[in-house]
Amino acid sequence: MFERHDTDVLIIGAGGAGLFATLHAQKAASDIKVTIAVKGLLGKCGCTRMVQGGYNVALGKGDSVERHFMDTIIGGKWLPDQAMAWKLCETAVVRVRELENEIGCFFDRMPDGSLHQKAFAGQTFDRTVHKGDLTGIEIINRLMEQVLARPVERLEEHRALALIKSNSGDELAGVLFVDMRRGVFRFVRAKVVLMATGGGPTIYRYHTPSGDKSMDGLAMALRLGLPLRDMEMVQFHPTGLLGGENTRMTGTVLEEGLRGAGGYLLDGNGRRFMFDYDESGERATRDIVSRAIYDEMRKGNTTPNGGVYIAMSHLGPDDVRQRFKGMVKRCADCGFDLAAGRVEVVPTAHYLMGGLVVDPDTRTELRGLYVAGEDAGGAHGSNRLGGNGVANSTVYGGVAGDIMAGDVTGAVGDNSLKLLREPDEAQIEAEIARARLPFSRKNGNVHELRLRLMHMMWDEVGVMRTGDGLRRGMKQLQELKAELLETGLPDDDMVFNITWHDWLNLHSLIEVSEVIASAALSRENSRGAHYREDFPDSGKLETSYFTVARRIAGDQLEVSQEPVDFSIVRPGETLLKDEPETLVSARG
Amino acid sequence: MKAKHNRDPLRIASLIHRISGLALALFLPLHFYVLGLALNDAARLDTFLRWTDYPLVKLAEAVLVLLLSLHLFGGLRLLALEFLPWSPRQKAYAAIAAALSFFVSIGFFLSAV
Amino acid sequence: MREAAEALDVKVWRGNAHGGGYRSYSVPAQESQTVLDVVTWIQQHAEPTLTYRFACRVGMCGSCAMMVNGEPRWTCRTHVRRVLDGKRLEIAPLRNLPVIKDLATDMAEFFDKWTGAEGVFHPTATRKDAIAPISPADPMRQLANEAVECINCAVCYSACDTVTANPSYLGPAALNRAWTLQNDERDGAYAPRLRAVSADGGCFNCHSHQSCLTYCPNDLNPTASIAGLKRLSSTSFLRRGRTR
Amino acid sequence: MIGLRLYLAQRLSAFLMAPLVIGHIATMIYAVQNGLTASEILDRTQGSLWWGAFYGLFVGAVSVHAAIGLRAIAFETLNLPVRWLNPLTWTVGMVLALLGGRAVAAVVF
Ligand SMILES: Cc1cc2nc3c(=O)[nH]c(=O)nc-3n(C[C@H](O)[C@H](O)[C@H](O)COP(=O)(O)OP(=O)(O)OC[C@H]3O[C@@H](n4cnc5c(N)ncnc54)[C@H](O)[C@@H]3O)c2cc1C
Ligand code: HEM
Ligand code: SF4
Ligand code: F3S
Ligand code: FES
Repeated sequence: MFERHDTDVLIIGAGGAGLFATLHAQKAASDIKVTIAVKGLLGKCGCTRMVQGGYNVALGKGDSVERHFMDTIIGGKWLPDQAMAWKLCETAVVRVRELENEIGCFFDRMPDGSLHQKAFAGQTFDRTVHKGDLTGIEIINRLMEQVLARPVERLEEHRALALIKSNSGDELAGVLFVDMRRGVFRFVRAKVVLMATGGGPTIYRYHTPSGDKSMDGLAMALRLGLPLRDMEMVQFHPTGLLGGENTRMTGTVLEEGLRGAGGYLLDGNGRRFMFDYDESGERATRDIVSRAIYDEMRKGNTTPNGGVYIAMSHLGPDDVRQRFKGMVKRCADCGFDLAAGRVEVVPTAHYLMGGLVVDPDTRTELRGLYVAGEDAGGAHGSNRLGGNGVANSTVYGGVAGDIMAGDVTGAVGDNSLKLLREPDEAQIEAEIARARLPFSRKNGNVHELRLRLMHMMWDEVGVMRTGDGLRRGMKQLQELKAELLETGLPDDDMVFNITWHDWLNLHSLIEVSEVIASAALSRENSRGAHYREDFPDSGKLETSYFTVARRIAGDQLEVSQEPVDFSIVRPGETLLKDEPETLVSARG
Repeated sequence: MKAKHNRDPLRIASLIHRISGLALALFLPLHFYVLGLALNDAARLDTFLRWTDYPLVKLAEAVLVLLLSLHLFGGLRLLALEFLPWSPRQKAYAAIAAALSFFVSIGFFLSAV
Repeated sequence: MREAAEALDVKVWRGNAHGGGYRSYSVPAQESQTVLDVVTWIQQHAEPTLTYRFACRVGMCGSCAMMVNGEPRWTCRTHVRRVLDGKRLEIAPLRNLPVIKDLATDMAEFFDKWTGAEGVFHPTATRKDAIAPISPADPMRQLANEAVECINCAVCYSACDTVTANPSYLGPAALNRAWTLQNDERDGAYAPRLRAVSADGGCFNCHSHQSCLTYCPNDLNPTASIAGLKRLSSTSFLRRGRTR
Repeated sequence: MIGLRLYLAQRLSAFLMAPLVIGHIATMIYAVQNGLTASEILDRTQGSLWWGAFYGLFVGAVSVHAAIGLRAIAFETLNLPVRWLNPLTWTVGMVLALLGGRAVAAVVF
């Protein structure tokens, strides 16, 4: 019924976190077997590859880890786990040197030969390292090459279906996969497992992440009863491309810099509306602009496809073509004229701040399971700074690799993960049955269900939320889930069956959506990315709390609130001494 | 599946280069053999050369010259591409190479008849 | 209102490593519609078991390349209007790579050759060292920079007739990557890489067809990169292995 | 299947031949004007060290060049197995060199 396979270190996901963990684990102990399993092709899926802006790191010359940390805490509205945020900012310095010096990344330079660091929203210093506006491609290609060149076992187009506990029940024994190409189930036993499937809020009608991401990791953890934090915190990017329901282009990001450079946002009638909402107009922060656009859309002042326009032509089409070459070409390839015309845009779900509860060493509650990257919660609190996403996945991916290798060899830390453990066979069978379910159901339309989920989440659990809406949403999620479980596939061929994987994706997405809606309902204030129209106040900073959700008996979700531990800095305080807090504006 | 881009001028150029090279390589032994005849008997070479007075044979010779010059100029373009700094005007150069070749071989034909 | 009344006449190759053939579908035309959207429509509405690959959908991951009306393309960034032949669209898996199923090919050999061309950075410094100051105006840096933004989509690989004719040929993408590394002053494997790219399947097999350059969706120029490698290897040999 | 040495040999021979072929074509256009006769050819060439070197060089270069060229065609177009490539290259090269050498000898000595 399924194949069995053994390894020492198993890594799920090949984004910044997964690839870095692989390299570090392999380097730390070359005599252990490292296996990386990924839903797509190694290096060619996931969101790290899609990073445009760049990588935040404090490299001196007036900047400091303290400043980066303070920006992260203030950007996250005092919700970040401070130990994690600190480790992120501190380790980013080493990591970026590692990327340049050891991995071979080719970051842009200043005329004097030092790294070029650009400005990015929400930061008091120009600290974003980049390679043009295709930074992610550079990072992932270089990491991919390093992994390809090493004796690492690669399981490509292997989809993780479930985390399998040991038969004693208190450790992880391994992971159940389906080898997508052959349509065969495969149970891989491992001494330690890193989950790095990269979150990714693709549950919204408009979203930016890559198509392979469907929050599988979070759903797998949820089914094991592991705690997820900050799940109400979904970041929306204000300007996603809007090309209608029938194109996969819809939702993809149009660069932030367009607004920064002086682009206009116009409603369906061609009127500039941002100054109705904020005195900075189009240059206001992501959350404000997203909400303003959403508001205009609700008022019906929309473009043919139901969004607003971004217009650049008043800056001179040729200038726009030159300054935003990549964006203009991308739009042109798809039939839009960004330089001289207007392009329809809409806020688009971009990043999930929420994730598993982990410690700064990436360990989880369950022995043998580690989590890094967008799957892990904590580092960003209620809002992630642009440029902190890829820093987070590479920093903690590397940390995970080191820690796991240590735990497996027993060189440091835990000694008892040196042996493979026997799995809970009943759980494997149950998960296989879950995955096979659609083959025993009447043929239905998975795609139509997915659309309904995305519309519903956008309307009820989206940019602006209310208690009533969230409750409506939760009810609909129940219905959608019940319908999905009755929706079958036309054909019982499991070989590279994309529609089957769409079904499995949707199952993960619905399960995690329930958590997002529940956490959003429990937070009765508006913080960072979470906005409640019925509770617009942000709540007291001193008594900040974060939400923790987990599945208890059956499908029941329990959401609790835990106080933020201000272990490094308290609201009202700062780590910055003798320097102005806003270096950038001080410099003009 | 069959590639559609075989109408690309540069692909045609490479095909011409290959065909002309092959034709020359096949013709050359013959050419050497005929010249080698002079070793034993200049008269036999002459009998052969007289044969070349026929116009049709002249035309064939002109075709050979065409092949040789196509291969020559095409080869020079490739050598330039490989050993000189990049130039984006390869299609133009290929066209020039072809034009030169026709020029040379027509020149040959005209002076031969 | 977006629904143009027209329908596209789409043929899609279906099959696996053992063979297959084209099947026809009628797909509603849309105002905004890429080739990937056409394939997606067919999977979502007409042929649920149709297999294809994509991830980023914006030209960054290089996993969606297919043959479109006989030419290799990144499908997520190819508007249907630009490739339509009348109303006809013919979609097939990438040339020069083995098919797994329908439109998905096995890219293993493409990446094996990438590694085979020493397409991997060999460090000369560690994370403890400062980052090397390199002027963006440095000529070598500029050469590397011009060629570095490759998304390994294998469009060039499937456009190249030499790859078709010579299965051991490393191909344009791998060699292009090797070229960027030969111009990267931080790299420490200049000599071994030069050996790798000048071995039997290496850069000398390229006949400068330029199809790679014609089709690269990112406007890279593997032809020039390969010519550069030919020069580097030749001069280094003529100088009896003394490099640079 | 062409590596560094074969490539260099082929390109160097091509470099060498380029002026020779241009010279040859020019001579032919000139010579062919009044029709070709053996004596005319032999008058020009016989006993001439210069023409001897000219054609000798050409024969040497073309043997190398064409042998390697045919090797590529044999492998890529005719799918000749790799193990036959070296014998083929050598055979073609030798045959051309011998026939060519004989021809040069005939017209020069
Ligand atoms: C368009 C875009 C632009 C961005 N720009 C920036 C930026 O400029 N700066 C910045 O800091 N951050 C940016 N981000 C965010 C950043 O990309 C992510 O936060 C970060 O890269 C996540 O890394 P990761 O390794 O956790 O996940 P990913 O890179 O997404 O990798 C996840 C991996 O897990 C695999 N996977 C998923 N499910 C399964 C499964 N069931 N089984 C097996 N494998 C699975 C995926 O296929 C993928 O390989 C951007 C994100 C997007 C979408
Ligand atoms: C006149 C000077 C010549 C020049 C500059 C020249 C140049 C070249 C070059 C650069 C190539 C390599 C093409 C490639 O592999 O991409 C080549 C191939 C070749 N040449 Fe020549 N050549 C010349 C004369 C000749 C002659 C006289 C012959 C025949 C006897 C010949 C036969 C060939 C053959 C058979 C090939 C292989 C074609 C292929 O691989 O497609 N060449 N030539
Ligand atoms: S060189 Fe261009 S065509 Fe080739 S793999 Fe890279 S991006 Fe694709
Ligand atoms: S198409 Fe092929 S032959 Fe060379 S120039 Fe490009 S690799
Ligand atoms: S889907 Fe990523 S390049 Fe097309």
